[in-house]
Order: sequence, then structure tokens, then C-alpha cells
Amino acid sequence: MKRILGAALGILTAIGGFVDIGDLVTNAVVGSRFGLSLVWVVLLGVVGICLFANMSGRVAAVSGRATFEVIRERLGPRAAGANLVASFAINLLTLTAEVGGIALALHLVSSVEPRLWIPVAALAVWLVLWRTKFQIMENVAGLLGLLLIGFAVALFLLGPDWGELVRQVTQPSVPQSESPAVYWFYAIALFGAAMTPYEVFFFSSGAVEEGWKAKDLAQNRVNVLVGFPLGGLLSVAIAATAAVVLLPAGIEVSSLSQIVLPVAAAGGTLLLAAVIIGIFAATFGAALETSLSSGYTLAQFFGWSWGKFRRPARAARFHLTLIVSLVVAVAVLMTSVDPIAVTEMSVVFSAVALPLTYVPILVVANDPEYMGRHVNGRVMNALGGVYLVVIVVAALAAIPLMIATGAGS
Amino acid sequence: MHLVMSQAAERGARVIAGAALALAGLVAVPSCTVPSRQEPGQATAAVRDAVAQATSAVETTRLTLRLFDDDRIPSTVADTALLDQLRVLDEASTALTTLVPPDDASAAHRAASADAVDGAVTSVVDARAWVAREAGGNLSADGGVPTSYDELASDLTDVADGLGQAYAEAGGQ
Amino acid sequence: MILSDILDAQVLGPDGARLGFVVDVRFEIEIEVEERAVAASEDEPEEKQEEKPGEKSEDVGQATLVGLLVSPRTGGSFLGYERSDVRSPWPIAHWVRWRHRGTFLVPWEDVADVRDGTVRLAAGYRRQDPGLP
Amino acid sequence: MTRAGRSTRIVDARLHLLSRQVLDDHGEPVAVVDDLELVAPDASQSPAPGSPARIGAVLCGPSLVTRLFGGRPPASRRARIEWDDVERLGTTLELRVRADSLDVGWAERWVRDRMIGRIPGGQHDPEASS
Repeated sequence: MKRILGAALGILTAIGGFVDIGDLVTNAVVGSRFGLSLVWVVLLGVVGICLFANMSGRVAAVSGRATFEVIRERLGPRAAGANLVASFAINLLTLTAEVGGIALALHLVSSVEPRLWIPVAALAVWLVLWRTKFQIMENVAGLLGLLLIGFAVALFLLGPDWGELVRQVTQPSVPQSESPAVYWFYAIALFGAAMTPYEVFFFSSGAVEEGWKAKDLAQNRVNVLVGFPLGGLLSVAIAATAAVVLLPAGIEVSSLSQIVLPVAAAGGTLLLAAVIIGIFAATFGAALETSLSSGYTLAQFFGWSWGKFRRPARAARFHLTLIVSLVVAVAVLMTSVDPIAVTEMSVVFSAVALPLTYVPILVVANDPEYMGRHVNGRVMNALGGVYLVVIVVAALAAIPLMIATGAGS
Repeated sequence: MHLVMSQAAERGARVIAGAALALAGLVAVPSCTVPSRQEPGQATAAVRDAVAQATSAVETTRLTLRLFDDDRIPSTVADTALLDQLRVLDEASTALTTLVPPDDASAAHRAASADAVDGAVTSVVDARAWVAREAGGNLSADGGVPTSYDELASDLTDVADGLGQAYAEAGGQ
Repeated sequence: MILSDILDAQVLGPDGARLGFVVDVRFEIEIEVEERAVAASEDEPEEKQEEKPGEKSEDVGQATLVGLLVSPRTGGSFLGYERSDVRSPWPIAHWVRWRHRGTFLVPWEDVADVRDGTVRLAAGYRRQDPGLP
Repeated sequence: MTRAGRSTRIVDARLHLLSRQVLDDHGEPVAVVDDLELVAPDASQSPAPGSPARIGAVLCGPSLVTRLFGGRPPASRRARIEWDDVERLGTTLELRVRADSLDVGWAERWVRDRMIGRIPGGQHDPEASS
């Protein structure tokens, strides 16, 4: 239990990356259209985010510098500014989606129109940001988010043809009903979701919030190795339940209400309730993660005082950023935009943000001025280099594929 | 990447402008509704897409009703799921009504498909009313609401068959 | 004068020849160091081999302008590789270094004029090794 | 047991100073080094090219705008931190004074006094046990 609590930062970070509202639906869409033939992308993404989150956490623990400070320092004001614009846009789009997602989850259990829940959800998020201690926030949101494990339980209860599922995972192919361009669009969307930059912003800043030092590097490893694989597992479980129940029925997922149907079919009301609480906690956690990330990136770029561990008045501009972000999110949602469609836009900004985020992390993790004797080893650098290539290719391919496929429709 | 700082001011501005342009382009990309298409083959493909969407909605409705009848989902979840399907059907129906058929064949496909989708809308509306009544609403048989799950289920089977037929006529398998 | 008047400026030789761009500006900073004995009980024994920030109290004094780093190719640099001995990750380090081959240090005394984004060097200016000690 | 000594360190502005975080004496972030002001040794005037010069102040805030988009801020509008206030130089610049005593802290103070500090709970310490 203590181990799990110690990994709460990693778990919450991963939940925001892998199973936030946009990804909950994307995972189910992928499962209902492609079966498990895209699981390899999730694995690729899990390894990549483990690698770079580990580096960013290590830099934060050893030098006390969070990721966007490092980006600003290494890239200078212009390139870092471009990254800030793109990352901030991703944060804001995702935050908007999450606040809408909380409302959608509440709609499932109450039948009260989501629009009425939106201001309530935003206010609740703000109150947590304003009052709650960082550790309590991450423990509650992280642990309740783990109820999404219900999807994995549902998969076992459904008793699928395991041989067939394994075959889909190990011998991936594009289903006949889908075009390769759409397949690759979803591959990049899944990879981008796994590697989304706000995860490292949140993770490294969280390490500073928790006051990690060089002696806490073991804790960094536990967080990374528990959190992100767990996030990947949840993501695959969601896709698998959709593949087993919805794909054969000819159902294409377009809304949150559809993704819980396989769970109800497998485990009835009790499992359904657990999963809905999990969805609520995951979207709430992702809303916390993205709103904090928007504060962290802006404050770290401009050198403002930041952090939830400070009294709000001692990090005034940081807290003002959080408030403004939430207000903007609510305002956007009030135009009746579909919160889930909003997250698809963020793929475009990833093209700028991904390379400009991960290159500085890799470079600083090698700098003895920051890291002392904790610089990267050879294996880490070799893997990091390979992933940089993958990231750049994915980032460059994202926009053309998105336009060519009409965002996967 | 931004390692070269000589023309950096220019480049930084270009990167930011590029991001803004990308956003503008993205907003212009239509969402997943089916646009009206002009070529005969494309028009028929658009009809197929809309019918596939409607089929997915009807199948979701069948699954939802079955789960509700088995007491596996509460009425709130069933109601939300059905409401979401009405939205999907609305999209499909809009795609069909805004389509300008370029020839007689695609016009016939469109008319048949539009009828099938209309039938689907009626069934899902009925299903929602039935869920509301089962959950303790004030609707009676006089409101024209089907009284039993079996009646609804066979209704939906007919609708699904109709859609399947429209899909096949429009060249789908 | 502010630093950005010099940084990224074009560098001309005494005869008006284009020599490159100012990629960085070097300073010499006086440091007064006061080292205290470290308490014997450290939480990690290996930590003692390292310089620990808390053990030393430094006092930064005057920062004197030493010279300009001029690169013939590009107006800038970065990521902290050039002039340091960090060699990893290899591809990035190698690429940045390759971009900056031919960089030299010009002592500030050898600068004749600074105006409108151009630095003109005095006759008989010196080219020195750009490496950081 | 203490040992005192004097030494010098060579630093390159772009590598070691620019875009580094500035912290006050309590470790609270104040600003980022956006530019440096150069002065003649007697600090009274701008140095002539080729004649001795030193860093007079760290510039923040408005200097970022001009570094991004060109131009230069008028001397009166520069947000300055005196070089004499800098105590330590590492991956950050540490000052020997409090953020609240600096002119560059005005924006933070303005937001604190006019907005964040006025919201109930703005002075609440989140790390307190309650």
C-alpha cells in the first residue's frame, strides 16, 4: 500500500496521459474499429514516456529544476516560446475536454444535462487546486482512477477468445474495412497521447512539489515503472473490451456512454459503478494535471514563483493562470462544443511541442553541471536517441495524416 | 529544430505563425460528419457512411436495451446512451438530407437510406420512452410506447435489417 | 549597453571583411569561496565525493567582460555543447560541434566599434582558443 | 573549520547566464535572466567598445519582449536586478535579497495584493496539517 501511495505521482501523471476523457474514447474507438492491432503503439508509447519521464524526474530530483525551466534555459526565449505556445494550447484544449468530461461522467449517473454540470465541475477543480495539499490530491485522484482496472476485470469476465486477441496483438494488420491512412492516424494519436508533453511538465514539477532530492531517485523509478505501464494497461483493457463486445456488433464508438456498455455486459451494475467512479476520478485527475501544467509551463518560462506547496499568495501569478485557464475552459464549453472532439486538435500542436520538449530533457540529463554523477548512461542515451527519431517522425506525420483522413472519420 | 540562432527572430516568428496556421487549418477540417459529395461513386459512398453510422446507433440501442432489461445498467446510463445515439442518427440524417445526388441511382439509394434512418430514429425514440416508463415515468400504452422489451427488440431487428438492405443496395457488403 | 546589442551581431574585420557572428560573450567572475567542514553524518555516503551546494558559501563579485565568441557559420549555438567537454548523447553533441567548427575568441580590447548590430574589430585583433577552462 | 579563498570563474553569457532562473534568498523564483546590462568599471556610464566593462545588472521582464521581437528597451523601462545583489551562480542565480524588496517583483505583488490575496484562503498554507 505504501509503495502504491509512493507511486501516486506517476499513476496520476499516467492517467492524465493514457485514460483522460479524449483517450478513454479514442481507446474504445480504436478497439471497436481495429481490434487489438494497435496495441504495439501503446507499448511503444509506454516505453518512451517511461524513458523521458524518468529523465525529467531525475533532473528535477537532482538539480531541483523542473522541465520547462530546463527547456527555457537550453533553447532560449524564442524556441522555448514556440514550445510554450504549442504546449499551452495542448494544455488548454485538454483541460477544456476534461472539464467537459467530468460533466459527461456526471451526466451518465444523473441524467442532468452536461451543460449544468460544467460550472460545478470547474469550481470543484479550482477548489482542489486552491486548498488541497499536493500529496492528498494525487493520492485520492490517482487511487480512485485505478478503479478503471474494472475494464481489465470486465475483459476476464467476458471470457474472450484469448488466442485470437493474442494473434491480433502479435500479428497486427490493418482491418479490411479501414484504410491504412486511418490506421496510421490512430497509431499517431495513441503514441501522441502516451507521450503528451504535459505529462513530463506535471511529473517533473510534481517531483519539485514533493521535494525530491538525489536520494529519492529510487522513488522516481518506482513512480515511472508503476505509473506508466499501469496507464498503458488500462488503455489496452479499454480497447480490448470494445474489441470483444462492440466490434462484432458493428458498433462504432462515438460517445462516453458506449464505452461502459461492455463493462456492464460483463460485470453488471457493481462493476459499472466502479468504472464510472474511475472515469470520474480519471477525468478529474486529468483536469488537475492539465490545469497545473498550464500554470507550471507559463511560470517556469517567465520565472514566476510557482507551486501548490506555496501559499497561493506567494505564487500569485501561478494561481491566476490556473483560474484564467479554468474560466477559458468553461467559456469554450458553453459554446456547446463536443469536449471529445476538442482533444483531437491537440495532436497538431504536438508536432511542435514534442521535439522541443524531449530534446532539452535528453541534453540536460547528460549535463554534469545539472546532474553531477547522475548523468545518463549509454543505454539510456541510445534509447533516448532512437525515441527522438520516432518522435520527430510522428510529429511530422501528424498534421498531413489528420488532414488526409479528416481526423480519422 | 531551433539550434541556429542567426535568423532566429525570423524563425521563431515562423514557428509561432506555423502553429497558428496549423490551428486555423484544423478548425477548417470538417468534423466526422459526411460532407455532400458530387461524383456518383462518392455520393453512394457518402450514403454508405451515413447508413453505417445509423447501423452503429441501432446496434448500440439494442445492446443498451438488452443490458437494461437484464438489470445490468441503471436507467440513467441507458437514457444517456440512447440520447447519444439520437445525436448520431441526427448526424447521419443530416448527411443524407444535405447530399445532392448527381444521378438517379444515387438518388434512389439516398431515398431508401433516408427512410431506413427515419425508421431508426422512431425506434430509438420509442426505446427511450420505454426506458423512462420502466424507470417509473408516467407514460402508458396509450402514449404509443411499446409495452414490452420483446416488442421493441423485434422492432429494432426490423430497423437493422432495413438499414442492412440499404447498405447493400448502396454497394456495401 | 546591453548584452543583446552585442549578441548575434555581425562581426567585421578591420578591413570590413565578414568574419561571422557573435555567438556568445565571455565574462570572468570573481568568486569568494568559504568552505565549511561537512557534518560527518550524511544520508548517503557516496554523496561526500560530490560538491554539495550546501557545503560551500560562495559570494559572486564583479563580472568583467573578457571577449566575444565569434562563429564563422551561424549566429548561434546552443544546448550547451560547444566549448564544454560533454560528449553525449553523441549525435546531437556531434552535430552542434560540427556546426561550430572554426569558432574563436576575440578579446574585448580588440573590439573597435559596436553599432547597429555590427561589431568591428581593431587592426591586429587576436584569435584565441574558444574552449572553456 | 572554515576556509576562505578567492578565485575566478570563466562563464559564457549564453551558456551560463541567459534564461537561467533567478531565486531570492529564500529560494523563491523571482524572474528569468532575459538580458544583461553592461557598465564601465565606475558604473556611471555605458562602456566604450574595447575599454573595460562589467555586468551592472540583470535585466528581466520587458527585456524579453525586445529580445524576442527586436528593438531595445529604453533605460528607464528596464526591470533591473543589481549585479551586487547576486550571491551565487549555479544552475540558478541566487540573490542575497528578498523578492519583495526588488522592483522587478511589482507584477507579482500587484496580482497578489489586488487579486489572489483577496480571495478567501489566499494565505492558507496548503502544507499545514489541517
